[in-house]
Amino acid sequence: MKRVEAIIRDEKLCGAKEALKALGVAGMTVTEVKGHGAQKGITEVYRGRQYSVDLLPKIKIEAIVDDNDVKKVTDAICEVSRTGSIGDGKIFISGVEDCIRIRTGEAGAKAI
Amino acid sequence: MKRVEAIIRDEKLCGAKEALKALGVAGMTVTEVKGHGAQKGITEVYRGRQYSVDLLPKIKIEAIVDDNDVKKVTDAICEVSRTGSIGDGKIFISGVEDCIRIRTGEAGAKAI
Amino acid sequence: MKRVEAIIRDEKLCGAKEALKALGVAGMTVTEVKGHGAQKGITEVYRGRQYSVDLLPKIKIEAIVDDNDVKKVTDAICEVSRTGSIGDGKIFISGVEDCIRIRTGEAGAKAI
Amino acid sequence: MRKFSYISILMMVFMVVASQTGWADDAALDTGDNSWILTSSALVLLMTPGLAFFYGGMSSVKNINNMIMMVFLCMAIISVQWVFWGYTLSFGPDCGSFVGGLGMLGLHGITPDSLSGTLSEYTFVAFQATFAIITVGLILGAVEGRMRFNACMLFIPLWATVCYDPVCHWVWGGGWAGNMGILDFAGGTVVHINSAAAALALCLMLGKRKTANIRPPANVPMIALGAGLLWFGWFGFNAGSELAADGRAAFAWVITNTAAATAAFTWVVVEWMHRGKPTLLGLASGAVAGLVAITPAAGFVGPLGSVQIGIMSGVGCYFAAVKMKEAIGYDDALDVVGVHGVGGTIGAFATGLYCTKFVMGPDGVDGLFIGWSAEGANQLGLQCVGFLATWAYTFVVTIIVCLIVKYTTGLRTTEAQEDAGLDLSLHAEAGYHLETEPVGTLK
Amino acid sequence: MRKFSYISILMMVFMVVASQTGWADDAALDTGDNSWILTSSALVLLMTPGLAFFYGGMSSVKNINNMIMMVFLCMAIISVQWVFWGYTLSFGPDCGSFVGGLGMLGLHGITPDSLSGTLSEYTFVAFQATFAIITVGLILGAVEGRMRFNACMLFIPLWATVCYDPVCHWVWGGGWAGNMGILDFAGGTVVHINSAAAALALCLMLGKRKTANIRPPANVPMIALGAGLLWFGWFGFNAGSELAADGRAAFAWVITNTAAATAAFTWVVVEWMHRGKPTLLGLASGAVAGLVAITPAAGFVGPLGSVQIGIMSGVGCYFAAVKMKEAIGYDDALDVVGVHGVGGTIGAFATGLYCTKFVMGPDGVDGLFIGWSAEGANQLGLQCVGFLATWAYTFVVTIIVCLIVKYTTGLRTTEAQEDAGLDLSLHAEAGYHLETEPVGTLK
Amino acid sequence: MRKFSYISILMMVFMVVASQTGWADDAALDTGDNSWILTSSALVLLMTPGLAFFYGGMSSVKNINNMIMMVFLCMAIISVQWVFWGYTLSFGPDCGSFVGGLGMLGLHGITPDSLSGTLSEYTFVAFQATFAIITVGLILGAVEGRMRFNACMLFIPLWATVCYDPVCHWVWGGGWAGNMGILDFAGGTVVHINSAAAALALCLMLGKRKTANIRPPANVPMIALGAGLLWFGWFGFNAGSELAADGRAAFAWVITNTAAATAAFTWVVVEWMHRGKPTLLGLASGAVAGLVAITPAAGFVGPLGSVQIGIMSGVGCYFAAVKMKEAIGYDDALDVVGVHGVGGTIGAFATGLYCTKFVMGPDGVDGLFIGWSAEGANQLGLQCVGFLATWAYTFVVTIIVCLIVKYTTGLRTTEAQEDAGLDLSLHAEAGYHLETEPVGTLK
Ligand SMILES: Nc1ncnc2c1ncn2[C@@H]1O[C@H](COP(=O)(O)OP(=O)(O)O)[C@@H](O)[C@H]1O
Ligand SMILES: Nc1ncnc2c1ncn2[C@@H]1O[C@H](COP(=O)(O)OP(=O)(O)O)[C@@H](O)[C@H]1O
Ligand SMILES: Nc1ncnc2c1ncn2[C@@H]1O[C@H](COP(=O)(O)OP(=O)(O)O)[C@@H](O)[C@H]1O
Repeated sequence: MKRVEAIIRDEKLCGAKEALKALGVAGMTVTEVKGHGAQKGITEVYRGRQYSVDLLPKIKIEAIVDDNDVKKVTDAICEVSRTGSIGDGKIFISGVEDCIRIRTGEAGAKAI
Repeated sequence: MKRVEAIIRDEKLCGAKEALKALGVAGMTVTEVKGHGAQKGITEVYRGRQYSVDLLPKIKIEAIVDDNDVKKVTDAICEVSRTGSIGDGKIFISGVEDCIRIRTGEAGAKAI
Repeated sequence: MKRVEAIIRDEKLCGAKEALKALGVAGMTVTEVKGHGAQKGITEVYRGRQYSVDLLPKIKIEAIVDDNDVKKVTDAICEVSRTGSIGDGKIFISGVEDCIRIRTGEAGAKAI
Repeated sequence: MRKFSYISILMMVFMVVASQTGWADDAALDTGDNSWILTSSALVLLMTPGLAFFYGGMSSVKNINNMIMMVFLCMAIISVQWVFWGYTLSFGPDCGSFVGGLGMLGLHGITPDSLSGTLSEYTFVAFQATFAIITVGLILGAVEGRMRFNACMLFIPLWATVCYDPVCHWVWGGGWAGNMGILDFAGGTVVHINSAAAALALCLMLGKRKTANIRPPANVPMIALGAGLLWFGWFGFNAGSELAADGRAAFAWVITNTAAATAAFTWVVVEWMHRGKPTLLGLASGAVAGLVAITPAAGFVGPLGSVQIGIMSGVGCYFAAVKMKEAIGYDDALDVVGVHGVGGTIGAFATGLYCTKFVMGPDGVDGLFIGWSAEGANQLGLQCVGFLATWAYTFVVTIIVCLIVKYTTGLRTTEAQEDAGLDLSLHAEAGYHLETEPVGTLK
Repeated sequence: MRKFSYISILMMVFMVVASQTGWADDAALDTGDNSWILTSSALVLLMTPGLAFFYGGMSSVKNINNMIMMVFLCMAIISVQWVFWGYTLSFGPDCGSFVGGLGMLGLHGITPDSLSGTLSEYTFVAFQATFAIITVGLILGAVEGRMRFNACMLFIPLWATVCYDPVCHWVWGGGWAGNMGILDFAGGTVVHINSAAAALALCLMLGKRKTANIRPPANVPMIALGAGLLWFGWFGFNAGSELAADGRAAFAWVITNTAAATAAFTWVVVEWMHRGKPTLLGLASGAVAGLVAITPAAGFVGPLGSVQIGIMSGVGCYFAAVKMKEAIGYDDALDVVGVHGVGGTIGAFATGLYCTKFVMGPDGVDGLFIGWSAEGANQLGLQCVGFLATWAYTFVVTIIVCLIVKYTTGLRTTEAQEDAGLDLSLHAEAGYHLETEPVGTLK
Repeated sequence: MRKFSYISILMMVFMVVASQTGWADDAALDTGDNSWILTSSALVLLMTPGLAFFYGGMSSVKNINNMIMMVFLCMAIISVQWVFWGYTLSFGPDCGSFVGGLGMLGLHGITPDSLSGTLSEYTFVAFQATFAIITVGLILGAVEGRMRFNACMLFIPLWATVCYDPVCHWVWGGGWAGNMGILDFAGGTVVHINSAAAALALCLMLGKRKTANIRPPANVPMIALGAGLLWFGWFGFNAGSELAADGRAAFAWVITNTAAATAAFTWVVVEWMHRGKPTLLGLASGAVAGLVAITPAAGFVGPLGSVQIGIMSGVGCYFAAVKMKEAIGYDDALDVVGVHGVGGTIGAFATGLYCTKFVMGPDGVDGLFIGWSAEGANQLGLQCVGFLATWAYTFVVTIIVCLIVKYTTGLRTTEAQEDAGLDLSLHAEAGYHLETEPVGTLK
């Protein structure tokens, strides 16, 4: 079981969500985050003072998937989320030891 | 050391928090997330247009606990968060290698 | 590759961000979370009713870094985030298996 | 020519006096008075949105639209009810001192030229409509998060018809209360006690919310917005109730402002002493409490009286909202009983203490604390009769209205709806979408 | 002395009548009337911020400042345009029944003592300025999230000059429409149809938004705030349009309120039946639809007429906003065409159906449904001429204005700006910073 | 009977004139005038909540309740202070040209029949109370996020008593400034310079905020709401200051609106050129700057003068807020000095440049740029005396007031409180709870 954690642009959420659904990955958890990377921030202006925002709004999608789904999931996310300019985001993959479905108490792969 | 990450219904937060406290697990971190799973979304209506929200508000509780506390923690969360209908959420367990308490600089199990 | 996850006080975000930048760790993801630990909550008052908030606003910084950067990153965060009073927060370290840069499709260490 | 010039001068004097006061020619419209009451009507109408924000800001974020919408619904329903039968039930030819007759159904017989004193009668219709609207709106603060919306749609016109219209007639329309000499300048009894008695009955019939659904106010600045608009509109309410742009209207303006300010300050101080912190919600609540309490008294008491009424209402309503509710155990969500019921009763009572001929003129009454005379004691007795009758009548009749609604549409929402929040479950409409990314799809 | 006293009495009567009505002395300022219209001017001015919140609340959160700012910009630009040349183009000496002459450029020749009826002419200037401002503001609801800000700065004064000022002159300034007897009490044609025709042209010229940029309303309580302020201000709009504080002004007040309430209620019911849920946005939209539709009719129709106009506009505007837009396929973001165009047209038409001598006096007209006479049919025809001419003229002229703007500053923002949201991309200013931790550095 | 009819006609003319103008009978209340000033009083009162939102929206989200509450607190305190001793200190019988006597403590001796010109004296009391309230409120924009709340409770009545009341007396109450002929139509000196001088002193005494606690505005739409309510209320402020519903009031209405609009537009353009982006905060700030600058001049200058004052204040206040503050280095959080101080000074000065007999009548003065005469130069000198005296007096006296407060309650909050935000640390009350899940437990 792996955790696929993708940090993508705000506006790519819909696309990524649909792509995952298309792959049959129904379960996902989405968080509003702020990110900082190679991408330059933006500057806001308030009464002549400049407010440099270097943490930009991003979306984090977490999906816990079977080990052999990882590749197709990351590929799908990459495809829909890529614009080619800086700020497209990253995907991190890490291990998950177990999963429990609260409703039924089932554990392991069938609970994903 | 394990990370127990439970995604539960909004309204179950209080109960889960109390349950964890009762077990002596004081430390926890809570995030507002939006989730998608087997649960059907809701539909909002604005001037006759339908807005289908398929990412529903959920609460993520993360608690880093000792390896041998995992079972009782997950059991407790399951118990208080279960309603029996779709959307109850999931618990994911993964490994954590180290923990540092910023205030004191202590590391390892005693820092949890 | 390791995930360094620091839960710190709201007001320490700026300092931590600068410290990480100074170390050359450009990439980081920040989430607003609510935390509960040894720290006592605060009490709000509304028309004579007391509202005890025991989940306090905290900031979670996640940075995926090279294995040999972990020490200096955690040290830096500890240093700028420490006030010495309860509520300073914690740092958790866990393993990450892979990382993909969406823009280029690169994977592994060079994608961090 | 002596005689002639003598008469001329007399005439001149008479003319000027007449044209200024309208005394010689009672039946003429005074554009100044009419202008002020048209303005006042608009001000009082704005109080209803103000109330919606005052209540909405105090609601849980998942019920905020529902709360605002229920209050706005009163504007939509009562404005029409008033034109069709509300006005005539309130101000039509008296039937047994209890209710107005049906002679002016649909505003029948009122032309653009009809007068009511120095006002156009339509000005009077407009002004009074806004009072009927807000009275019903006030009730709905008690029901946050658990009343069915169709129940609300039925309750509003029903209650206005069987409670507001008669009580309004009693006091202002030629009914028994006004005839007995009970004083209610701008609606302490008609508006505030009336709505609070109904709120008490309604929240008892609805039952309590689950503790988990009792939440801190979603939006405190919105409460302040509501309080600001209420304070502003209340000048129309109280100074407009003089129905003329004269010195007494100005007097009522000052008295109203003084009482509101005193009560706001008092609430903050009491809260500070009692809970250790002064709050903006407290300041806003105190201002409203003071405005409520001065309502029946605004044209009858002097500046010092108004300060004392302000202090009494600040202290009284604070403890009513904070302690009495808990002690008795009804779930009046936003403290309609505590603020409007207790405040209105304090005001009605205190009118009998502080009313004074200094303001009311020689035909008026000196209240108990002013004249220390039988006249004052008598007036105080009358005041008690007035508010006790209203509390009793409205409480009982509202119970009946609630029963009717209960067996027609049902009163209370399901537990699932309450947990999910009424905004989504009843209206499919969240209050805010302040996140920048879309979480759904628009079709 | 018989004769003498006889004359004296006659004189006395004359005096009193004269001083009360201003009949004997037409050229005098009536402080009551002037007071009401000064107040009304302030009320109508407040409608523009009200509109900004009504529109702003409906916008996506990333365009909320831009939307509010565009509407506020109309206050900043038109207030000055009006003083310099707008007033004279609208109300200056007639040129060919089409536009006013330039005799009062910069308000030349108007002194603080100049009168307009019983008002100061400056009161009239002020009152009319507020109408010009809001008309332009109304248009901008159609362009959410995709219009360049400098285009807006050019469009506003240009459009006001070539569309608002002439159409205002046609109807109220001595132009052909008023002379023909077309009835428009407070601006159904001048304000609402005019702005809706422009909105249609402008949104066709701008093109559609990307679906991903069409978002649910950012802030529904803010919509309610806007609707509340609009309802409040509309009393100045409609009852103020009588230009006196008389009975007909009061009548218009009541009629306006009744229609707004009826339409609000109707929209809620229709939405409930059609979509299964009643919404606050619907209630607010219905209220505005009713206010729009009653605008041309407020001083001409009776209470029953106003209820019927309320129902017609509630149903009509609902389906126009929900169905017609989709069917035809223009992207009028916040339904200016659906609410103001359709509502204004319904109102202009219905004025010909329901206008009545009961309100208008013996020189008035009984509408088709009142008198069932040729006079009524004729009036209905006139009404159609009025609104068709306005739709056609304004649509065409606005297309030309858009072309001029397009080739000067450009009309539409880039796709990147639209995706990022206009608040950040055009104004470098986010609507909200409600998070407690700072995410950036202030320099 | 010739003679008789001759006299009759003369009499008739006299009567009508008399009844219309009140000339023959100075001591009568004019309901039209009274209506307008009652309305204006309500409008000006609403400016204080408006100001609270203007300031609140600009604050950091963790201080938003505190900021709103401090401004509302002025309503609660000054309304009462005014009735007890403020009014008499300002408008009581003159003592040495410096302050009013104590003859009207507690409004002693003012009856509902007392007149002030054609107004009820209570109307005048009400109107002036609202000016005193907002002046104190204005100061508090400078202290965001660092003033103790009990300090605020002490500062407000103290400052009003030793600064507002005397300066008000100087200019309007029969004091030296008014007697010398210094012109201040609606309070450029009394209100704006007065509050700005106090704000400067107070923020110097308080010291600067930590950089980390300087945050972008929490809620820009709320700023727009505040600006909208201020603009609306300002018609009461300026056009009401004529104290009659006459042509000059209408004139002041138009002049006020024009200057506000011009300055709003100017600020946007200047900001665009200077920073590359026009902002809504800028538009709102510009409008307020223009309203401030036109305040002393509204009843004295013509339309062209008002446009020029608008431009001067738009440019001047922009650079004062953006550059001067930084250059000098005081931490005036929300730019009270930049907007009200500089704007008020520009307005007071420009009144000497642009005032004109065209508006003021034959007894008036032609300003320097109008008449290019010694009279104008002299007036300009007088204007400078007026604002310099106010800046100096108020700055010094406010320092003393601050010292008194400092050694009584303390002025500044602790660093921990500032970091946590004053809403939670002083009031135990967060501005918003917009999250749907509860994070705590209500007891
Ligand atoms: N090492 C990292 N650890 C955690 N988050 C990261 C890391 N690197 C990047 N991110 C996240 O990915 C987002 C995009 O990264 P960025 O470097 O701007 O773009 P790109 O991947 O195109 O170079 C950042 O805003 C941040 O949220
Ligand atoms: N594979 C997954 N990865 C990440 N989050 C998941 C996954 N599956 C479920 N979730 C989270 O759990 C929540 C509840 O899941 P859902 O399938 O709706 O209910 P149930 O567990 O009762 O079948 C979802 O809203 C989502 O946030
Ligand atoms: N075991 C844990 N699991 C997850 N988060 C934790 C844990 N312990 C502490 N935290 C997080 O760290 C924050 C600070 O912890 P706290 O115990 O209050 O302070 P300190 O580390 O100074 O003792 C908490 O608010 C919580 O968000």
